[in-house]
Amino acid sequence: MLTKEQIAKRISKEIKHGQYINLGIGIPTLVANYIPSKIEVVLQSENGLLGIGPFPKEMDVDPDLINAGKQTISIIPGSSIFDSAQSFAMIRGGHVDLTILGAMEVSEFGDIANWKIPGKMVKGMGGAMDLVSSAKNIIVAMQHCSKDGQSKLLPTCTLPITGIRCVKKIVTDLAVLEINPSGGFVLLERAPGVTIEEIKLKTAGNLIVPNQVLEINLD
Amino acid sequence: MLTKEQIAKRISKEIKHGQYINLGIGIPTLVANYIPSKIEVVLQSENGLLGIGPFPKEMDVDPDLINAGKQTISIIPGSSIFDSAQSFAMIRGGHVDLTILGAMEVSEFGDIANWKIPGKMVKGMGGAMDLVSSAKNIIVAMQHCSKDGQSKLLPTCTLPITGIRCVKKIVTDLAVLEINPSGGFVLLERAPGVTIEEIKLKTAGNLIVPNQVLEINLD
Amino acid sequence: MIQKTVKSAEEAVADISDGAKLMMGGFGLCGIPENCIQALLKKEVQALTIISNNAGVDNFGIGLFLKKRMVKKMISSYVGENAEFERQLLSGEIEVDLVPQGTLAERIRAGGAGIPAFYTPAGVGTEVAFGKETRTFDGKQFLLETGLTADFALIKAWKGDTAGNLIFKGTAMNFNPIMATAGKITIAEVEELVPAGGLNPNEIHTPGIFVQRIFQGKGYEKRIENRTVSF
Amino acid sequence: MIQKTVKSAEEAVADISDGAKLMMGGFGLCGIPENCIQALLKKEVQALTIISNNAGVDNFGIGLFLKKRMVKKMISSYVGENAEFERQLLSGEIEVDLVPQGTLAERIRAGGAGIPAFYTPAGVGTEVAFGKETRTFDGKQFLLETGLTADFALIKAWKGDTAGNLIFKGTAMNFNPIMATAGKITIAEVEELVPAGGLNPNEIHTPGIFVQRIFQGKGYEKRIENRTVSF
Repeated sequence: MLTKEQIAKRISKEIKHGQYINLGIGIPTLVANYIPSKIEVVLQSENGLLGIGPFPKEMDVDPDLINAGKQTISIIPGSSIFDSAQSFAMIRGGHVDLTILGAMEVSEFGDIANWKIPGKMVKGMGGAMDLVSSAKNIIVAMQHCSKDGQSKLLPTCTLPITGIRCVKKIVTDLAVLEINPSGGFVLLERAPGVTIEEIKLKTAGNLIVPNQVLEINLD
Repeated sequence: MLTKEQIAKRISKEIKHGQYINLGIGIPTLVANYIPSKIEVVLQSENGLLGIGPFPKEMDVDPDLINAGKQTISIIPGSSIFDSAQSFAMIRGGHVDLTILGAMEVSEFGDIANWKIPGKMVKGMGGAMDLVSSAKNIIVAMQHCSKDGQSKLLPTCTLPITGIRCVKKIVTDLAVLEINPSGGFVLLERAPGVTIEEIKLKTAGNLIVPNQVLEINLD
Repeated sequence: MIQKTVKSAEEAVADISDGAKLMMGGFGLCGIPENCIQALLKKEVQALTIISNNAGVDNFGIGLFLKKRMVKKMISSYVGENAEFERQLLSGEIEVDLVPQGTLAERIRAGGAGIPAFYTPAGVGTEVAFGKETRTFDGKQFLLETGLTADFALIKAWKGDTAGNLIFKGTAMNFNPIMATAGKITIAEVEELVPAGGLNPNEIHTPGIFVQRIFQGKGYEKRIENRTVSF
Repeated sequence: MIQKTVKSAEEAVADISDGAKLMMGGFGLCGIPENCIQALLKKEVQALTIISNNAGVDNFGIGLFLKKRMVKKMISSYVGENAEFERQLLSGEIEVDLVPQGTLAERIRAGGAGIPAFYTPAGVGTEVAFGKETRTFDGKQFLLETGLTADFALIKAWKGDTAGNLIFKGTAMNFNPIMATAGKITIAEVEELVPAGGLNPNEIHTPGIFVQRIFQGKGYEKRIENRTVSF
């Protein structure tokens, strides 16, 4: 089983030189820590920044510089500031190459639910609906099962959805999976110490198991 | 009969303190010369400037500072620069208070034609269609008749129109007229030395003559 | 140059009354109009409709309006971080219209730009699409969304001049410039107010035409929601 | 930071070929990409579709393309000041799509911003409305207009950095920033190219994400169409 940090590390291997990337709140934010320094990418924050840097030193904290998770941040040389309309013009216009975000549920057709639990949670969708309806490539980072043990990889989402047929890949604590265009979770890699049987058991949606399933490589 | 300069001067009296104004090419551009210094207004140029100043001294000419007529200009303190989308956002959004422009024809319902003569002239509408469809107040500056003596104030426009039911007031070399909301040119003022009879003769559209018609005051 | 200066936040908001529809700049607590918020709290106006990306936190920003029950309806994209809000919402004391953040931004820009409606892919196939026209362009589905305007837009900039021109700093920009365009009356508070001509025309983010009133704010707290540092 | 620098205009336009759809920044001759225009003239590409507010003058700017018969179609708002253009148009050698200037600007912005279509009042009741959907919002009529994109956007900025960030100067800004967002490949030429980090992030007009290639231009003529001076 992978820790949150290891999920982030595995996702970092999907990143290619020259990409503009939007990282969601939670595990996706951790991905930034594992991008190799020789790969140059630019992180977009939908509140109006291209070029997110590391968290600042205490003395450099600037309340006028935050990310979309409202965390204080620094900026890197070559960064730029813009308003919210311009920010989503970038996202909607397909200029952001990769979106990595968390989810409460993913369906075997790539639908995603991550913004609402009826009667319980009403925080809102923030920028997630814009991101998933527009991004060229969407990777979901999440636990394979919820805290009470229910699979989060489903035939269809039970929660109100954020977007339809948009997720391309999912990295969980148990596995790396790809959405099959005609439906189904294709098992690409399994976490060290996790059997295919366990993944089958914990995947409520249709799991497609190819002949070869590699172990996730975290080096 | 008024000269072009006198038409411009008469129109300048329509301008109120605090207005943002777009001046078209030709006579409208001359209006800027007659705005009293105690009345503060800001002139917008649709190529991306608020705060047009006088034409520059020879030594101050900057090819990167032109108005919509492609004339070199200066800018006044407090001016701002923006792109073409933002410029027409201002115009379309109703932020510009007054538009003054030239016309080839105006109909008695306030339709205006000023962008095309089929088979003869194909210069294009520039920003005129955006301006006339959005401005709160539109004043037309033009000669009462064309060079071959035809009235330019018509029952309906014969040329392809630029916008419908948008002109509020017309200042010509002969008269100041207002568009009656249910149709017709209301004669408000006549130029010095011009009789109501002459204006009637030279107005092809329905001319409404009130009991009192003042002489245009150019002081 | 047309002068837009008013003396104080109190003077700026004097004609905001019960039932007004307000846009308020800021993302979380970053770039919010702190002085106008204080002045409105003192006035205790009621039944406000507030268009703002977030709803502040329990004890700061718009959260203070919620505590005083000044808000009838929120139009926002994300309203977490606020227990009192969640309580009022679940109990039905407050209406909320949740709008995808990019759609919210674009609707505000459209409102200011005289665009009555536009198509966007965000929300297709979700609850957000209920009751909205769906239309296909080039094989992809989009929703029709309408422009938004407000009686007043309350925004916060870094620098401004007496002609109403504004410059923002860092991510405190966010929704402020677009809201400036969409208020029938736009009130800007700035950290530093200079005479017209004191700002470089090429560096201005919000041209003065969009701003009806401007004043120099004071005592900015700039609270931080998630202070996160590296060592 | 991702590096966008190319060595020259020739390298930047190397893959622009016959039949390409180009956006070209500038208003009249102000803020036009002079170096890219020269490089394309040398290549003598054919059958171009050009989206540009104007068509240059007889002997400068896009007018030079027209002289060499490189243009199949122009999409513009105003094409006066160009006798050769008028000749080609009246003789049917060139197609022209005349679009109201604000609609042209908004269509380009929409194309770059993933908005497939929007409603605008410009052109209602005129020839421009032929074949277009008309729709009433709040008692006023509007036309449906679609977003525009291009294979390449050729733009000119004042300063730029190696990450593709751009700053414009004066009214040479005009259509350049919006076209930057709407090119599949955007090529920016700048008067001064600095390393990434050399520009103030708050002063950047076009974020580097929109620019795929950038180079420092040379020998700018900056011709003036109507030199008008006061004494």
